[in-house]
Order: sequence, then C-alpha cells, then structure tokens
Amino acid sequence: MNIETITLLTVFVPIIGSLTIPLAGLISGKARSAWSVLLGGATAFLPMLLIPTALGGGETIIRKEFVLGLDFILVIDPLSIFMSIVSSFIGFLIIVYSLGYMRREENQNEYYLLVVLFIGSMMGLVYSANLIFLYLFWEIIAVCCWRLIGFYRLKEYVKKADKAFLITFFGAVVMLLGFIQIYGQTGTFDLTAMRGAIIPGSAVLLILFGLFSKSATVPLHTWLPDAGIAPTTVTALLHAAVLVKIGVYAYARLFLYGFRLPGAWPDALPIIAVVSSLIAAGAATIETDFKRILAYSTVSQIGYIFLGFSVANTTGVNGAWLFILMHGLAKAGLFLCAGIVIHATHKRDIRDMGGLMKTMPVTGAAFLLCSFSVIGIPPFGGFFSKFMVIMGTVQSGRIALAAVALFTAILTMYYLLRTFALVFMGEAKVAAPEKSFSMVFVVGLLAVLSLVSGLLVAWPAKLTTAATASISWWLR
Amino acid sequence: MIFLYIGLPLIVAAVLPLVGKVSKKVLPDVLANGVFLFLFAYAVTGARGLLAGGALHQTFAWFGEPLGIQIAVDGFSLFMLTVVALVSACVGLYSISYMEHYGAKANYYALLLMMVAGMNGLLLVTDLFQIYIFLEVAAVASYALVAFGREQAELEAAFKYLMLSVVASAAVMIAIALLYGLTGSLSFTGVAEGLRQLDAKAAGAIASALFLMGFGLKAALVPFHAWLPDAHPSAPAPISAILSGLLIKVSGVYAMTRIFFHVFGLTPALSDVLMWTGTVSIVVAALLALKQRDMKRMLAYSSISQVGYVVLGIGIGTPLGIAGGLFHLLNHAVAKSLLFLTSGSVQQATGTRNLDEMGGLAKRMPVTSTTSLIGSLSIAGVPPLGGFWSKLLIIMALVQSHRPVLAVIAVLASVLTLWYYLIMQRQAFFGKLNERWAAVKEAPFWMAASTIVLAVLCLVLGLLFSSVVSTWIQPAADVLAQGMGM
Amino acid sequence: MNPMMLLWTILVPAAAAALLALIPSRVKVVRELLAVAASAASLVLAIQLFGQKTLEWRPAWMGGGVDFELRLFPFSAFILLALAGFLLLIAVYSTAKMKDHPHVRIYYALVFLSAAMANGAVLSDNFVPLVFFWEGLLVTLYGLIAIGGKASHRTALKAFIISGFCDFCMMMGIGILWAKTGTLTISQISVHPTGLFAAAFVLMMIGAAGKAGVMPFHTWIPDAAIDAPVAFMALMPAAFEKLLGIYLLARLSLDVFKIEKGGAMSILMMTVGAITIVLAVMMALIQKDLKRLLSYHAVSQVGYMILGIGTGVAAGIAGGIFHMINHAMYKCGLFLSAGSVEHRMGTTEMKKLGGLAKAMPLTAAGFTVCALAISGVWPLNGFVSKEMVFHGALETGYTGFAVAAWLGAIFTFASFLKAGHSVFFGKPSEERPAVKVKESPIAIVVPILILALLCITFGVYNKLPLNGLIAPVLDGRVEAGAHLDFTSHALDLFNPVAGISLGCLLLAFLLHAYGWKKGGKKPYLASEPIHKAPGLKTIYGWAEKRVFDIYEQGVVFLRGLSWVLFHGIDRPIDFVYEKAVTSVGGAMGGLLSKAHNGRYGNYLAWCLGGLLILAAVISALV
Amino acid sequence: MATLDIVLLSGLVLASAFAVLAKDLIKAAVALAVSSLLLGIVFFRMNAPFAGVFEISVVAGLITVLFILTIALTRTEGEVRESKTVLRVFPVFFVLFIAIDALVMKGLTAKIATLPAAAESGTFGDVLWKQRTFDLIGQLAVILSGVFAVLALFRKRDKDE
Repeated sequence: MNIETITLLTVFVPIIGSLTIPLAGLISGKARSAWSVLLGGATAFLPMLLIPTALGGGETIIRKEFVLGLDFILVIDPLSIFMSIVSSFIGFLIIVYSLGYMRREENQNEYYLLVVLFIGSMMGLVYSANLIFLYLFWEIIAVCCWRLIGFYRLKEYVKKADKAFLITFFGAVVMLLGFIQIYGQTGTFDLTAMRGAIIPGSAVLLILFGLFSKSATVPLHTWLPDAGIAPTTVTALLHAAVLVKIGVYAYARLFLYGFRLPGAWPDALPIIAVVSSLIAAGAATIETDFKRILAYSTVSQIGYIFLGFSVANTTGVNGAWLFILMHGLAKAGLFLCAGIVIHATHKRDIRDMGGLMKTMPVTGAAFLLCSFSVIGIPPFGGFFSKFMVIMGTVQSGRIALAAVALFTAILTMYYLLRTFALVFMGEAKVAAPEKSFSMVFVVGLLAVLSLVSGLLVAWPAKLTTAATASISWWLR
Repeated sequence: MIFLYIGLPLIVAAVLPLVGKVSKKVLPDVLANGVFLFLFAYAVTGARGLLAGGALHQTFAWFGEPLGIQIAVDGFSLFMLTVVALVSACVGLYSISYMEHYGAKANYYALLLMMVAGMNGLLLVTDLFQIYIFLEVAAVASYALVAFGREQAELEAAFKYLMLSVVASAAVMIAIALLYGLTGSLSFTGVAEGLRQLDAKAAGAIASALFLMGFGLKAALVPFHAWLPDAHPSAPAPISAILSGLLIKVSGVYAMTRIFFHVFGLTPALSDVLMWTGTVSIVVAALLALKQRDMKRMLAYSSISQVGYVVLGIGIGTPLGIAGGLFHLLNHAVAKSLLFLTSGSVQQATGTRNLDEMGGLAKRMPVTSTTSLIGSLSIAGVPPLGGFWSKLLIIMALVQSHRPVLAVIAVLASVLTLWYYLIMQRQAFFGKLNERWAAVKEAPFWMAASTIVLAVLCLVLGLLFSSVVSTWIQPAADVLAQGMGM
Repeated sequence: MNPMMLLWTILVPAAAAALLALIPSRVKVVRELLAVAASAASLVLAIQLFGQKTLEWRPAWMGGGVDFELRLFPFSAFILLALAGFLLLIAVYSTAKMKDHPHVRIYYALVFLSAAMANGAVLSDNFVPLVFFWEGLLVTLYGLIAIGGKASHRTALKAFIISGFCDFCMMMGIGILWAKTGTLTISQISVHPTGLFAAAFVLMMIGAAGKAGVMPFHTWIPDAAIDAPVAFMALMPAAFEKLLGIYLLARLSLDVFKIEKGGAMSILMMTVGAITIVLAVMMALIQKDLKRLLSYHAVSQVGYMILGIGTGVAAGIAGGIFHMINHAMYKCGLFLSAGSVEHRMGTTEMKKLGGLAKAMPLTAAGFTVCALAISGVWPLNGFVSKEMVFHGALETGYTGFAVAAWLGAIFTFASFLKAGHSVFFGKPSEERPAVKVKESPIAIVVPILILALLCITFGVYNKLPLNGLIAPVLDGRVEAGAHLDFTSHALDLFNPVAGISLGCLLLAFLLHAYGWKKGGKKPYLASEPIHKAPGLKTIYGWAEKRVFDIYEQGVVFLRGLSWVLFHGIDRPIDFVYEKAVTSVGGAMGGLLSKAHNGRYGNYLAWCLGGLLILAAVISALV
Repeated sequence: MATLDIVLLSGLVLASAFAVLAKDLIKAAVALAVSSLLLGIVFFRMNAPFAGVFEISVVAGLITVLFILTIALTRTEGEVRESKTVLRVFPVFFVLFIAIDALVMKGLTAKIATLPAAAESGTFGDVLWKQRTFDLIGQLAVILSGVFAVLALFRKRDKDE
C-alpha cells in the first residue's frame, strides 16, 4: 500500500467506522467493544507503517479541489506521522482501558462512537494542511469532547461540559477569524503554499486565542480542570494524551512549518508559556481533587511544550516533540491510575484516601513511575524531553525563563509526590482491592513504556529529529 | 410549465374542502403531499434543464390571443422554488401524524397549499403589483394557519400578526405607488429603466425605506421583529416550521433582494443599511434568545438572528457575500424547520413547551433528540454541518470587503448562538431523565421520518457543500451579482 | 581490554538489581548469595579496570552533541574501585541486618541499581549521561528511604526534593556551559570561571555539593538516619554520595573550571566548607541518638573535603580528596557499628545504652578505631588527611578557615568521647532494654573490622594511597619536582600544625570530662554545658524547631506562592467565565426582553420608529 | 380646488380615526361608511371613475350593511373597555405624522414628473383583461385563501380535537 492510501485509511477508517459502532451495539455489547477495539487498533497500527517515510524526511501532498479555494489537502511529513502515531497509540490504549472501566455504564454506544470519532478527527487534523479543514476537524473534536465531558448527564456536569465547549468554540471561532484574515492577505487557505509568509500581528493574536483555548494555556484554561467530572478514560484521552496536544501541534504546524512570527511575538510567547505553566503548577499544589490536580498538571506541562516550540531552536523544538510523546504516555498513566483509585474508592478528594499501596501495589508503582516521568527524572523518558526543552531555552539566551521553568519543575515534583504520598502511603482509610485486569494491565504497560522510552530514547529521538529538521524553515 | 408551481397548488386547494367531506384524513394527506413531492421532484430534475439558456420568460395565450400573464424564472427564483418545495414537502409529511388531533385536516392542507401557491407566485412574478398580491395571498393563508388551534393565545397572536402585516403591506403599497408615480410602469425592467433616467435620489430613498420597512417586517428584522416571537410559538409546529423556514425568507428576504438588486440596484448606502440592520438583528435577537424558557420562543428569536445573517450576507453585495447569504438561507430553512418540527414532537409527547419542566428526553426520544442536536449544531455553525460553511462564506466576504468590525460581531454572535442552543439541549435532551416523562414514547412514524430526512439533509449540505454551492447557489448569486439583469 | 568493559560496570549491577527484584521474598539464601556474588564480580571488574589506566567508549546516542561517552582515567578508576568496595561490604552486611525486613526484595534491587547508576555517573564523560545517571540516583534514594518505615515517606519526599533542587541547579549550569562552549563532552571543556561561567560553576557546585550533603542541603540526612534502614545510611550518605559529590566537585574545580588559589570561587568554597564544618559539628554534639549524631558528623566532615579542594593548593586538594576516601571508610564503619548495636539492642538512644563493650567487644573495638580516626588521632588515616587540609588552609593565607577546621576537630572528638563513653564504656544505664546482649553475627561484625583495619593501614602507610591513588589526579597542579610524600612531614609530631591539633584533642577531652562530672556522671549528658550555654541555647532551640531547615521553609514558600497563584490568578479567571459572562449575557437578555410586553401599541411604535430611522439614514447616505 | 381636496382628505382621516376610537360599534360602522364615501369622492375628483364606483358601492354600501346587520343580530355586552391613554396619545401622533408627511411630500412632488396623461392607453376593461390578467389570478387566490380561512376558523369542533 503506498503512502497515500495508508494516510487516507488512517483518517477515514476511524471516522466512518465510528458511525457504524451503534449498529454493532445493536448486535451485542461484546460485538461493539470488539469492533471499537478493532477500529482503535487499526488506527494505531496504520501510521506505524509510515515510519520509514517519516525517517526519510520527505513530504507528499494529497489534494482534492473544492469550490472557492476550500480544497481538501493532506500533507504527509515526519511532523504529522509522529503526531498520528503518538495520539492514535495512546488513544488505542485508552479504548482498551475503557472496556473495563465503562462495563456497567449506560449509553456505551454513544461513548465508543464519540471516542473513535475523536481519534479519527484527530488523525484528520494532524494530516490536513488546509486551514479550513484543520478548523473543521478541530470543531468535530470539540463536539465529541462536549458530549464526552457531559457523559454522566448530571445537571452540574452538563453545565461544565457546556462551559468547556463554549470556551473552546469561542477560541476556535476567533482562530477562524485569524485564518480568514490571512486568507484576505494571501488569497489562499493552503498552508503548503504559504510557507515562510509573514502574517499580520493581529492574525497571530487571533490564532493564538484558538490555540490557547484548545491547549488550555492560562488565560483560557479553566475548562480543563472542570472537565475532570467526565469519566476517567475521557479525561485521560482529553487531558493527557490527545486533545491538549492538538493546540500545541497546531502551533508547530502554523508557526514553525508555516508562517513566520512578526514583531515582538517570538519573544512574548516563551514568557506566556512559562507563566502559564507556573500558575497551573501553583494551582495544582493547592487543589485537593485528584483529577483536578492532574488536569492542572497537564496545563503546566503543556506550557513546557509551548516553551520548547516558541524558543525555535533545534534543541528546544526537538525536546518539545519528545515531550509530546513522553508526557502523553506518562500523564495517560497517571490519569488511568486515578481512574482505578476513584473507581475503587468512589472518592475524589485525595485527603480521604490513604495507604492504598498495600491493596493496590501495581497501580501505586505505576503511578510513582509515571509521576517520575512527568517530573523529568531519569531513567524515564520525561527527563530527556524536559532536559532538551530547558537546554533549548538556555541556548536561546533566555536564562531567566529557564530558571522559572526549573522552579516549576520543582513545584511539579512537590505536588505529584505529595499526591502520591497522600493517596498511596500512610495508613489505609479505605480498603480498596485492585479492579479489573485490563485496567491494571494498561496502567502497568504505560509505566513500563515510560521507562523503556527513557532507556531506549534513541529511537523516538530519530523520529523527532526528522520532524524537527523537516518543519524548521529557519534551519534552511 | 413553470405556471404549474402556482396553478397546481391552487387547483388542489380548491378541490380539497370538497374531498375533505368524502374522506376525513387519508385522501387530503395523499393529495397534498403528492403535490408537494411532485413540485419538489420537478424543481430538482426538470427545471434545471430549462435554465440552460439563462432566464426563462413564459407568456400564455388564451384561445389564441396573448394574455397579460408574464412569469419568469432565473437561477435565483429557481433556487428559492427548490427551497420552498423541499421544506413544504417535509412539513407536509410531518403534518400527516401531527395534525391528527387538530381535526379539519382538509382545511389545513387547503390553507397550506394556498400559502405555498402564494410563495411560488411571489417567486415567479416580474411585476411590482403582482408581488404585492401574492404577498397578500401567502399572508392571509398564514394568519389563518397561525390561529388554526383556535385557543385564546393563538387567536391573540394571529390577530397581532395580522395587524402588523397589514401595516407592512400598506408600506409596500405606498412604495409601489410612489415608483409607479415616478416611472409610470410596474414591471421590474420598466421601473428600473424609469428610475435610471429620472435619477430621483430623494424619492428613490423614500421608496427603498418604505420597501425596507415593509419587507423587513415580513422578514422580522430587528426593529420590526416583535410579532414573530408571539406568532410562531403559538402556531402548530408544522406551521411555525414553514413560517420560520420559508415565509419570512420568501416574502421578506427574497422580495427585498429582488427589488433592491433588480429595481433599485444595490447602492453602497443601501448595502450599508442592509448590513447594519442584519448585524443588529443578529446580536439583539441572540441576546433575547438567551433568556427564553419556552423552547419555541427561543427558536423564534433564533430565526430572527439567523435571518439577520442572511440579510448581512446578501447586503455585502460581493458574489461571495451573496453566495454565503443564500447558502445560509438554505441551511437555516432546513435546520430551523427541523428544530421546530422536533419541538412539535416534544410538545406532543410531553404536552409542555417550558424548558425548565423538560429534562433528559434523549433517553425516551432518541430520534427526536439526535435530529434536534444536528439541527442546533448546524445553525450554531459547527462543522461539518451545513451552517458552518455558509457562515464561513459570509465572514470571508466580510473580511474581503474590509469590514472587520462586522466580521468580529458576526463571529462572536455565533458563539452566542451556540450558547443558547447548548442551554436548550441541556434543558431538554442532554441530561438526567425527569421522572415525569418516564412513560414518554418516541414521536409517531411520519413525524420521526420527516425529522430524519431533514437531519440527513443538514449533514449532506455540510459534507457535499462544494457541489451544493456550485450547482444551486452559484447560479443564484451570479444572477444577483449581475445587478440589473432579469 | 575492549571499551565495552566500561558498559559492563553499569550492566552487571543493573542486571543483578533486576534479578534480585524478581526473586520471591521467601527464598532468602539464594538472594543473599546472589547479592554478595554480584558485588564481588563488580569489585573484580573494578580492579581489572583500575589497572587499565585510560579507556574510552563514545557511541552516538541522540545526536546534536548528546552522545553516550564513557571515559576511564585514573581518578574515575579509583572512585570506581572505592564504590565497588563499599558495595561489597554493604552487601555482606545486609545479608544479616536486612534478613527479615518486609521490603527486602526492593531494598536489594535498589541498592544494586544505585550502584549501577553511581558507576555510570563516575564513568560518563558527556554531561547528558552524567545527569542521566546522577538524577537516576534520586529514584533509588526515594525508594530506599520510603521502604524504611511507616512514616518514612515524608522524609523520602524531603530528600527527593532537596536533591532534585540541587540536580536542577546543576542542569541549569550544564545548560549555560553547553550554550557557551557548544560542546557537552566534559573532558573537552576547560574555561576560567568569570562572568556567566562563574554562575555556571556556582550552579554546578550546588549540584555536586548538594549530593555530597553540604549545608544547607543536608537537612534530609539526620531525618533519614531515623527513618531509613541503617544499611542505606552506611551506603548512600556515608559512602556513595560523598564519593560522587566530591569526585564531581574535584573534576569541576580541577579540569573544567581551573580554580586558582585565592580566586573568588575558591574563597566561596572555603567559606561553605568552614561553615559546614562548624555548624554541623555543633549540632552533632548535642544529639541524643547515636545515628543522628553520626549523620551530622557525616555532614560536618564534608566541610573538610570542600575546604581542602577550595584551597586550590596541591596539599589542600590532595588532603580533601584523601579525606573523602578516609571519611567514607570510617563513617561507613561507624554507621555499621551503630547498626550492629541497633541489631542487638533495638535502639540507638544513648540514654538507654551503656557498658556494651564487654558484651560486644568486636563492635566496640571497631567503633573506637573509627571514632579515633574521625577525630584525627595521630596514626590513623583521619589525622593524615586533616593535617593536609590544615596545611592547605594555612598555605592559602586565610587562617580563619584553619581556625574553623580546628574548632570542628575539637567538637568532633568531644562528641565521639560522649558517644563512645555513653554507649560502650560507661556504666549500663537503668533503662537499658532487658535483652540478652551478645555480639552481632559474623556478617555484621566482619565489615566493621575490615573498615577499621583499612583506617589503620591508610593512616600508617599513607604513602601508598597518596602516591598510588591521588597523585595522578593532581598531575597538572603539582610542580614537577615536589613529590607528594607527606609521610615525613605529617608524621612528624613536632611541627607546629600537628601541635595545635594535639592541643585541640586535649581541649576536647577536658571539655568531655567537665561535662561528664557536671552531668552527674551520666556520659550522655556530657554535652549539656555547651547545649545550655547562654548564647547557644536560643540558637539550638531554633534549630530543634527546624527554623534553619531549607526544606521546611522552602515548602512554606512554595505553598504560599501556589496559594497566591491559585486564588490570585486562577480563580478570578474562572470567575470571569462562570459568573461574569453568564450574568452579563442574562442581564442584557433580560433588559431586552422586558421590552417585549406583548402590547400591540409598542410593536407598532417600533415599526414606525424603525421606518423613520431608515428613511433618514438612507436619504442621508444616498 | 386644492382646498376641497384637503378638506375631503382630512375628513377621511378624522372619520376613520373616530371609527377606531368610538365606544359603540354601531357608531364605528357608520363612521367607516362615511370615510369610504369621502374616499370615493376623492377617486372621482382624480378622474378614476371605476375606482370611485367600486369604492362607494362595495365598501360604503355592502360592507357597512353587513357590519350593521351583524352588530344588530349579536348581543353587544356593553362597550369595549378601551384604555384612556390612547385618547391622549393619538392626537400628538396624528399631528406629528401629518407634519412629516407634508414636509416629505412637498419635497417629493417637486421631483415627480407629472405622469404622462395616457401612459397606459385603453379602457379599464382591456387593461384589466388584456394587460393585467395575471392580477385576476392573484385576486382569485386571495379570495380563495380568505374563504378557506373562514372555513378553518369557524369549523365545528369535531370529536377528536
């Protein structure tokens, strides 16, 4: 199968497949779960076939003309292949995990449909190079998130889901305005044709609104902790692995691959990124709800990825790519551990939990390993990514920012290990056995993956270096 | 053959009350829906071929000597005919099971056919006075249909609607008289010709102001919108669907566009006024919709807001703007009629329109809630549904014609739109099931079928937007963009 | 000897760690045998490598300057040998001490994992693998403390965060170096510490010294002494961390940054060293628990090493490095003997012990030799390295530092007199736990004796380690002719420096005797006079309340800052979305809908008003 | 000449205003008849004989008779409650509207070219039948929808309503 068919399959198999899930649901619960795992697996497996092309570093474009310049363009380069592998793989793990987690929930048809559609539109967004289709997949994901966050359908929860949808929709619509302003200037929506173009400062501000709302950077981030009320698999999918990465990936695609940042923006962005991660880390230290802590932690770590990209030198960008992979794995692990704990103890506040290490050894160990990776302690993968991002910041001459970033890393260390101590160590308040095997297996797998990705960091590094080389126009 | 669009509904309407005596329900259903479906089929297939050579004029001979009947169809009116045929077909299907408990189905269908005939007539005429007449035909039929339920609230709303529409028609009549006085002719080309020679600026301004008030009231633009939030909710669901979906567009937007583009010629002043009126309606109506607790009243305000988008789009004047406006007209017609139909199903199932009393109906009424969700998201402009593409074209046109302020307002208003639709979805469908409605059943077959057809249409308009724009919208926009054609 | 041997030094302990983790906890004997065998094997490997002198292995790793470069040179070979040696001793010791510990499996795995990491850190010649292995030790540090006891996870967190802070400072220093010099290979960098490089040096010094446990980053060590297993205290704070920390500090100041005598950097190091010596030993003096006393001494002795290296003089540097290895030996010995006391008596509270010499002769003997060595009594290794540090300090001309060193020596000897007297030689106290006291098993006693023996040999035949181990390190620093033969100089009792040291010891003895008599013949109260001394009492009071503890104040600062960030910035932003936007929308909607009162008159008025406005606007515009 | 027109027109407006404000329905019907009569006269003066004839015969005659007949037949349960404010507000509105109207119309009439006398040649008959037959269909449609409206609104309440 040549590259084009693989990519088209990666994008359209999940999207169209997801619509057939309710039909499978009519047959039986088992058939539906099997079918969605199959779909998730296929989406995870297909991009793996493109790794050779990614390492080769080439760029192939699929184009389908439509009216008024709104044509459907897919660009296949190391950038999009790397992102599709990361998100589809973690998405697949989350689907396997949710088999156990969602077994006794009602309207599971809708749940699996939305999750597979979510991953499918994520694939679409990752490959699309036409600004409007990027926006289109962006919004489908927002709709899926809205329905998934409000999954438990309680009035309070649906209010939070509405809030999340409105904030992301507001950001996205403002971003669309920015896209159209660029269209007004350049006359086309095709990103591949506009590489290296300087765009007006106001368009950059508008687009950043969208990026910040989706990747939950500080001014527009409060919807992410509130979305903690969704089922854990959704928060894992949302917070850790996939959703927030879209905003960061879009930044790379738009401002590293595509346009050049005018005026003072290249200096302003790293500051925003660092401030955002500091505030979020502060919030995470104060919070006591288990999932809200992890959500704020995600907002904080996303600040690092933004820092890596906005510093715009090879080390920083390479580190940011690695960060997306490592943080995806580790944070998904943390959330899924939280899922097991909350599923077993039916408590959300970490102060009522304690001493779970004895009854949940594997989950506890996995949580500890994953938090080490998020903090950035060797021999876990997170170390390399955080190290490279901070080295990139120092190399770009922003030593003060690097210092603040390191201070945030210490804050991260504090609140993650405090959470670990409060939940898993100390005397047991609630005796809770470790729940179903599939959930614990996925969590263990994620922890081991974090460790292995640290020990064998050379292989993912090859992919990220290829991605960095291909997108950075300032290198040429 | 185009005359069929006026003749057929008239004849069948005339026949229906007699048929009503014979078989109360079945025959009127079959007849009426037969007419709608036939008109729709003809519009989609046959009429396309006729248009190959640009606008088609048709005159009639009555036993040899030519009659004074002059009707013409071009890209724009054909597009509107298709929209009318489409929505009326779906509403017709819906009425089969909704109008069961209203009784007097034959009368209902007769009035419905009269309204469709009036609208079709309005679309085909080329003469100012005939516009006025067919305006009245559709209006009278709609007064009766709004008051069809004969409860106190419906009668009062219909009476208020009647009184305001009469004022609108009076304004239109004064304007036509003024133009006739100025140019001595009533046909579009004649008046246009006269106006060009006369260059009577002040008179033209007064006439366009009067037209704008008249058709603005019919189209429920903001200063003149007050009747719509009372009239639509109290009308039976299919009627409020066809009112919101078609009547305010045909008798309001179409007539205004036809006259302003082909008689006056869109001057920059007129375009600014249209755009600002549109924007004001968008914002004010969206804010009003936020506070509503009655489902259909919220939908009515939403109609005002979305018609504001259509007027804004057409007001820009550039081909892209007009295309955006017309595409939004189509999307809104389909989505809003869908929403009114679903609100009808909910009202019939639960007996209430108050959003606070509803809760989590999705569990008991999956089809209605899914279709309602699709309709809401399409109007809110969420891709991949149709509404997104039309709003996109409008905003692109605004940015291209250097009107950033309007573009920003239009964009922010779509967030407001999503906000009140989310409130509606949360209160009505997307929540825990209110125990009062535990025994609620899904809508009957025909009602569910028509909502499904409309929902699929929303999706198709979104996914196949490119072919829809190139085959239907582009020709209509070109007709308008050429200005003084026809 | 192919370069891959370097990788073996890391893989062998790591493989052993993996195996030990897998062996089920019931099968004790196999585990102990495997542990001892593995540590023996790594010792043999280290000895072989020591003979090899220089070896390099530089495979590519992540590209862009980040390569997995390992380099063996005399100094790292010597440290490798020391690490392997201590690992063997601790392994043997643990077979007995940790036999029935609940988490014994994790303990062994983490011990061997930290051995692997330490070897990796010593050998790595590129900053990235250096940081990789260096920070890897954080994980094992956290693990080993956390398995210590019920509430030990709090101390584990404290140790983790303090060490993490130091490692992040080092990372920042490395970043500055990489940005400025463009390369990450340590052996290729040699710059003068001025301007930004000075900042880089200070940051990396924090990293190295923090690992070694210098003030103010020492506060986790005394807490860990209580919570963590004794074998861990003997392994990490006593031996591994000191070796690694001072090794890196030496390489930084000798190869990478070239510290000159009297330069700003050397003064900085000397002051840090001096402060650490004095304050830590003052704290050690008043301790009630033997293990806490030893842990404070570990911190204080590091001061000597940093003072030595900080002098920038050949004698001082050699003294510092020699003191590092000496200290590792006798501190490990002291901890092990404390461990054996705890093994038998179940407690190390000096109040509850006494008169154990008769029942545990070998432990007592080992303890006394090591205690004398740490106090710097004449023939033992402590004396030799302390003298060299004194000479170095005097040579730099800043006598103040030498005085501080001597002050430290006085109190060190006083506190060990108190410890030895109250644990082993005084009368058994009434509260002594009623348990049959007998000598600890062989596996515990043998390592103590070996260490005591080493202290004696390194003291008497000090020419052997000085020329063999430390001379190559200083090859660049010492003028060609002057050989490092200190035997004649140091042993010569009659030079003035040795005289002052002897004076200090006498003073300490008098202090102890006075304290003893004053405390009513109770040896453990010997330090009370100083404890209750007017000025010192308040300072000691604060110290007890952890006022000077950088971790406690740091956490208070962190929580305060987070509270400000959360309630100052995050909640207001959320308020904007939750309340402000919704109420504004509602209010505007409400305002407008009030106008819809359903009266026909209003609607008509609007229409006519609208008409007038439109007419005016259009006619104005047209 | 013009003063007579003004008198007629103002009479027309006042009569229709009285028709709206009258408390008693009979008086209102009569006032309506008077206003349509005056309108008929105005048509005649503006030489539109056919329009005048229709106006007077149909509106003044037939419709007024119908109104009075129905009012007489039905029991009027007293005057219709009418709010007082309208009485005060209406005159102000009325004067304002007249002023604006006069102002605008004066400006307009100056511009309107006098309509060429015989723009649309031919008698009323052939105009109606020849040139504007389509309007008839329109008229027919309006009448039909009016009939259906009455049928629908006044239908008997059958069983399943």
